[in-house]
Amino acid sequence: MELFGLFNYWVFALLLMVGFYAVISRPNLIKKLLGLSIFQAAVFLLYITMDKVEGGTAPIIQKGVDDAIYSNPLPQVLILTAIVVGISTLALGLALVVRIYEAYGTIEEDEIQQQDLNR
Amino acid sequence: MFLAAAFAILVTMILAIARALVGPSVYDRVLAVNMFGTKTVLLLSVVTFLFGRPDFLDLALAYALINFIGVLAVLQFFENRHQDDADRAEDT
Amino acid sequence: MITIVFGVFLLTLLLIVAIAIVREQDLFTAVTLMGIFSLLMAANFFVLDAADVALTEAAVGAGISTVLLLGALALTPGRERSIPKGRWLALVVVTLTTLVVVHATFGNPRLGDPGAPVHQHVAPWYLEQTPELIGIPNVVTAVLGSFRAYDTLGEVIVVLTAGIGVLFLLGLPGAVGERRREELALGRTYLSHHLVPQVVGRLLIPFILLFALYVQFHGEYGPGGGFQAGAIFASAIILYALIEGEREALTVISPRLLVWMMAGGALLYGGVGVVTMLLGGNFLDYSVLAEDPVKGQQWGIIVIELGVGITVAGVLLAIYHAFAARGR
Amino acid sequence: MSLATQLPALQVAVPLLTAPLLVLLRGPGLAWAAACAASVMAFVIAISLTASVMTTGAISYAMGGWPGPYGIVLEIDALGTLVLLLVTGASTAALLSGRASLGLDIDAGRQHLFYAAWLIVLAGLSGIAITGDAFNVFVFMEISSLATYILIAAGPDRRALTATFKYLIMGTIGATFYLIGVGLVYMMTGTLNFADMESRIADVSDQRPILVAAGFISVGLALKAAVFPLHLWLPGAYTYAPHVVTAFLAACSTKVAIYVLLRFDFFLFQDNLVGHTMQFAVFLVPLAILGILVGSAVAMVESNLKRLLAFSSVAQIGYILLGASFANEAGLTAAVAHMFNHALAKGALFLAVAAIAMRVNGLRLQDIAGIGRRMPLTTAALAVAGASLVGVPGTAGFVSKWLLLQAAFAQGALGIAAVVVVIASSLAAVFYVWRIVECAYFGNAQAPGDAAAVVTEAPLPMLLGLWLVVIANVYFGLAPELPVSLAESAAADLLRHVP
Amino acid sequence: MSPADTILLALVLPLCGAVLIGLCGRWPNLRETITLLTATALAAVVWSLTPLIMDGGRPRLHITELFGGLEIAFSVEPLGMLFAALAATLWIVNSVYSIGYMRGNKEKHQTRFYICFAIAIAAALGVAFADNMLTLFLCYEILTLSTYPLVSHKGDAATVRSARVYLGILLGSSIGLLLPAIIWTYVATGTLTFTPGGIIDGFIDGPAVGLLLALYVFGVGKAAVMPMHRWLPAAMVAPTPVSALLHAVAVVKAGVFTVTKVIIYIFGVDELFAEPSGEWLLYAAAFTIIAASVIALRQQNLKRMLAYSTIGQLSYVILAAAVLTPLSEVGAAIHIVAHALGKITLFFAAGAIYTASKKTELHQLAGIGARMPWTMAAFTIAALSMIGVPPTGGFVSKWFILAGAFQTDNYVAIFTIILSTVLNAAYFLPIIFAAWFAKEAPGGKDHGEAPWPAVLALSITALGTLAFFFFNQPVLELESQLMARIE
Repeated sequence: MELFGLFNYWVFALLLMVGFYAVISRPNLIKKLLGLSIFQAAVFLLYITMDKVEGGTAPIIQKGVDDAIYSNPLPQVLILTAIVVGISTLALGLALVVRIYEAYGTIEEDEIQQQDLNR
Repeated sequence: MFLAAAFAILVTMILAIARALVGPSVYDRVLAVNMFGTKTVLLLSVVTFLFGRPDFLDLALAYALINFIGVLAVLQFFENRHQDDADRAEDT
Repeated sequence: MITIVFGVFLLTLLLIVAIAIVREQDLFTAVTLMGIFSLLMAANFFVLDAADVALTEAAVGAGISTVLLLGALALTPGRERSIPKGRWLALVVVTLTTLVVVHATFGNPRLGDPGAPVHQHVAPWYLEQTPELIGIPNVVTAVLGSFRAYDTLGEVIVVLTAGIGVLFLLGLPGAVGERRREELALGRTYLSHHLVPQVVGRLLIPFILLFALYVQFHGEYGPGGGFQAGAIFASAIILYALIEGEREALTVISPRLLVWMMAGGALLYGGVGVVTMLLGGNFLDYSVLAEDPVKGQQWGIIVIELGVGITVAGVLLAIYHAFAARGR
Repeated sequence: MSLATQLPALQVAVPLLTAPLLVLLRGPGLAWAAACAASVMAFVIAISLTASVMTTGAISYAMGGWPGPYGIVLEIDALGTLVLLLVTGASTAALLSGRASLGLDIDAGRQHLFYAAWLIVLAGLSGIAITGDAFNVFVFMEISSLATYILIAAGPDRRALTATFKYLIMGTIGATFYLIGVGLVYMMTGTLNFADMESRIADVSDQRPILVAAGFISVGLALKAAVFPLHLWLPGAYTYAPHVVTAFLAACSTKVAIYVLLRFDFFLFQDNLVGHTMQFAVFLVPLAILGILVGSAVAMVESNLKRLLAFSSVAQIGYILLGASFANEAGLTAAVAHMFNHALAKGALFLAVAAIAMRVNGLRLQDIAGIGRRMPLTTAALAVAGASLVGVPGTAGFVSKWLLLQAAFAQGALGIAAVVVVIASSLAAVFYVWRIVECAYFGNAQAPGDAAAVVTEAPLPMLLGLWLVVIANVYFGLAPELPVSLAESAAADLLRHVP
Repeated sequence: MSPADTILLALVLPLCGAVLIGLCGRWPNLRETITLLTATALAAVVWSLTPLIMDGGRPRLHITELFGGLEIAFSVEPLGMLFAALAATLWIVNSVYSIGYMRGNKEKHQTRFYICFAIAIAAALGVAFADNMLTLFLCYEILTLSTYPLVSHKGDAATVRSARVYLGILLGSSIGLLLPAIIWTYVATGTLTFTPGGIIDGFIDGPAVGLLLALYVFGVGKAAVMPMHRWLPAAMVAPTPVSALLHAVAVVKAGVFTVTKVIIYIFGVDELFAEPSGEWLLYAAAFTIIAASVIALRQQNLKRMLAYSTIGQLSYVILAAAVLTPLSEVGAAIHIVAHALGKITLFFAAGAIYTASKKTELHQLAGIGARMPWTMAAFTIAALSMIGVPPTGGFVSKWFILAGAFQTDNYVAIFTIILSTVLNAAYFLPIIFAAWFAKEAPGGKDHGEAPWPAVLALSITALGTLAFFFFNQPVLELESQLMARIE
């Protein structure tokens, strides 16, 4: 059972690599962005896993409860920022994909390269 | 009690995911996603009580609202795509 | 113990969904699965005591990013071209890296271990000092809004940058008067033709907006804050656009206003920083804003959260409109 | 509290808060003027910060009044000010001289957004240079990266879009790797503050996560810094970005990533990883050498001017890493000085290219044939900046190449190999710079009546900016006191952290 | 004016001249006047330093300190004084000649030509006065770069190709070999300042000395020690005044001057003498002398032949320096002067012949002595000096070198000098003979002497060659200071 305490980290590693695999092996640009999202989500998991304390609760201090154990607020703050960064990157990436489709007529990376080579 | 409910919800979540993965038609998937959203809301509600922080019920509310918007977006996407396909069929 | 069981369960589902997303060739299905992925992730965050993050992940992952992905998909081919087999090299690299990382995890503290270094240093200080120095219950908001306000300013700028980028690349819809007629001529339909979503939507929108305000101003006391509020607010307007048409949405909040919201929120935030400097404090040191430093802190946090909310709502809406207008 | 003590915050705040204002502005002229004003102000702040760091030593500034490690603390030392000077200087020079060129690439309706993004890049890069907080580095890295994508995507060619997309993917992976690394370090030390991390990292019970963190951080930053073989995004991005943007980015953006890499390596990892005292040397020397050789070799055969210079950048990044990998005072001094000097040379070269591109169609070597007669001042600037890149004595490039070779000589057998590599790539640089210069002066101009016939000198602001940078190249070649003394104290700073 | 100011003036004067020339490019007469005035003023300034140096003064001018004790600084010592005086003086003569040549051949881009020329002279003076190896290197590279436009003056494809060889070898060798040598020296000794007796003693020894010497000698491509000589024939595509002043005097002499200076002030004669690993230099120089002479023998083009002759003669200086006796070092210094006077005359003559008759090949020269008596008389005198026949300057320097060689019983040097004298004679005498006594080939162009400035110039230098035989005392006195320092 002790080992299950590491399960989150293993899922982090696997998710990371699932996302990474999609990014490097898929020629479709939207698929790459999806992969990138999974890739980033894995990191969120890593951070949030750290914040948990056994028997703790969310770090919102309850009035009148003195002996409460609170989880670590810092990773949560960091991940809030990271989520925002993720959605911003996704939005920008999607805008680029739309423009690329308008310019090339395809969003498959190898076909785009082919077109550039043929010019 | 809450624990049992939570597990029951988890099981239905598996079912919803199975449908979303298997398909076969798009409508199955949309329905599965919608259902999954609902299950999440339920799970959250149950878990708040399980953890003794019922003040987090807000979250479940937010999920419900957002889930609704997501599904509507999917529907509109379909409507438009369907329309486009129809236009294209007419053109040719 | 319960946490671990829930965690194992949810994370296994998460992995399955993730793999399915990568394998799925129909991008629309992949995007819907991405919605499930986000919900699962959010549920998992909640189980791990990260209420604020769970709220954000749900609003962003299941809401906004689904909408954006669909917006982009509407403009591009919906199916991935089937790829030839033989990406073995990528698979090998990925497997090896995974093994290395998994190996290293054996040196990590176990989930929930109270003796882990992260729980010994810095974090306890936040938990102890927040009631005293800031005087609000939500420690996450305190850290976000004051202790690490500089990061949060950066976060607002990141959002703003994304907005600038999308506007730069796709442009904002300008005058919308003619468009509706064209749309009708093309036979485009909105969900307004469907009675059930329309009625439910109209009923819900005021509540969603109210809820957004609640999340905005209740962020000091419960999960939530400017970013989540902005995202929910934007969702409400997007819902309005979905059921009534973009033109209607753009008459409610005009493109010009959107731009002002984008920039205004960031300026509001930065302005607080400048004011604290003028009052003799360091950048973003809210203590100088009022006689009582604790009151000052609270004021500061409220104002900057408002700034965050305005910018986020403006940017997300602008991005949505930019995508939506591109295809027409 | 006087203005002087607020300078560290203003360094970032001025461009960061001018950017939203620009979004509201209408009219490209006004936006440009405001961007210039902010950039000049940032440059002035950077200069005064440098002055005070050189006289009184490192400065720290507690954001929000919260002391480290609880709040975010800005830490400005010699290395940081050097990077600041680079970033703000490059931005100012490129903005002041680049208006006309940018006006050709970007339509007027979108220019205010472009300049806003430019200022955000400036703020982001400066933010990285002065922060003392590991996560804050990530935030500002993303700020600058996202804005950089906008700047590059503004390139007129459609390939700019694909190049940007590639950069976006690789840049995000790099930043996320960095974030993972920081997360792991945080997990084991409980802090994000550099100084605090440094004091706690030695006591970490299990070194495996730290080791993996070092790997993730190094790879992530190496991606951002375009260290060979992770440089794949760089040639495309530099080639298809608007020319002035290339001048700005080539001068400073990769250097900022190297700066963070150096800080991490010397503050945290060097000697703190049991059994990995000199990971820099082991991992980076081969990469640096390969980067130098491959970059130079490709540059020798490349015919597109910007691509050629981009590959030369890959080689030059190799120089910087080579110097750093010696992990001693001489080597680090050389590396840091080369950051500065290479920025001067490359910035000048790309500005010259921007000037040429305003008057000539296409940037292949044959397109610029005979340009020396039509644009004598621009071509002369190109030649001098090229000399600096080669490392001809009397130019800035010579100083750092000298320092690098001097450091290498002191390294024994490995150093001799490094010397040979550096010399070989200098000769390659002679070759490719010479190809450009010779083509510009002696190439056969196109037939009369062609576009070249009406080619005239670049506009005055462009020439002024260009020559300012070129003169800086010569000035710092003959009086290199400022960069060298900054580099020396930066090297001492870095080494102080290695027991 | 202090001597340091004089040095500064000497360096800045040609640069100011270059600027003025550039400004007056539109008025050729004014432009040429400025060139002449600058040259004259410069010669006066440089000569004004001689009395001080003769008295043992060593003025020093500090410009800037770079880092780690490295500085840009200039100082004057006998060898540099000699080289500077030579370059400055011959610039006047050369300017006169240039006016005749450039106008006579209606060359294009004359303004650029004069500007680059002035910069090159400034750089040559910089090399002469350099106080340390870094300053020398700086000026050395400026010299290379500023002469490139002169070499590629014509601008056609063949010229550009040759110019590329020129630049490639000079720049490549200096960056690839000389720079590492300098940095090695600096890393080992911590200084680069030229010091009588050398600086490496006690820091570098054993075979490393030989290696370092090789880096220096081959790194200084301008000294044209084989196999670094190919740039010199390639540079012959330049207009003749360039070949005359730069590739007989300023550039090549900068090369051998640098090598000599390195041997005397970096290695130290005694140190090098005691170290057998440096001996190869003698053989390399000997080989270059013989090989270059043999190749010169086979040339058909006059200027190319002169180029190979130059390569051989340059290695005389290297050889003399490598003999490593005080007498031979003096011989090296004197040979710099003697060869400069002779070779500039020869090039002037070649240019004059080209201007007047467009002839460039050796076989075309039959009977030309009758048409151009002044030119060919000068040519004859200079050629005899190359061979070393008294009463010409060439005899004096060969005498000293031989004397030095006998001092140490250096039979390699003795044998080389004798053999090369024979070879020199073998390729110069037939030309002289054909020019004066053979019949002109029929159908040639009817022509007389070249424009008078050209003839004036070559006559002056030819007289100089003769005069140097009789009035070499000041030079000897000056350079014997070297001997005193060495002993």
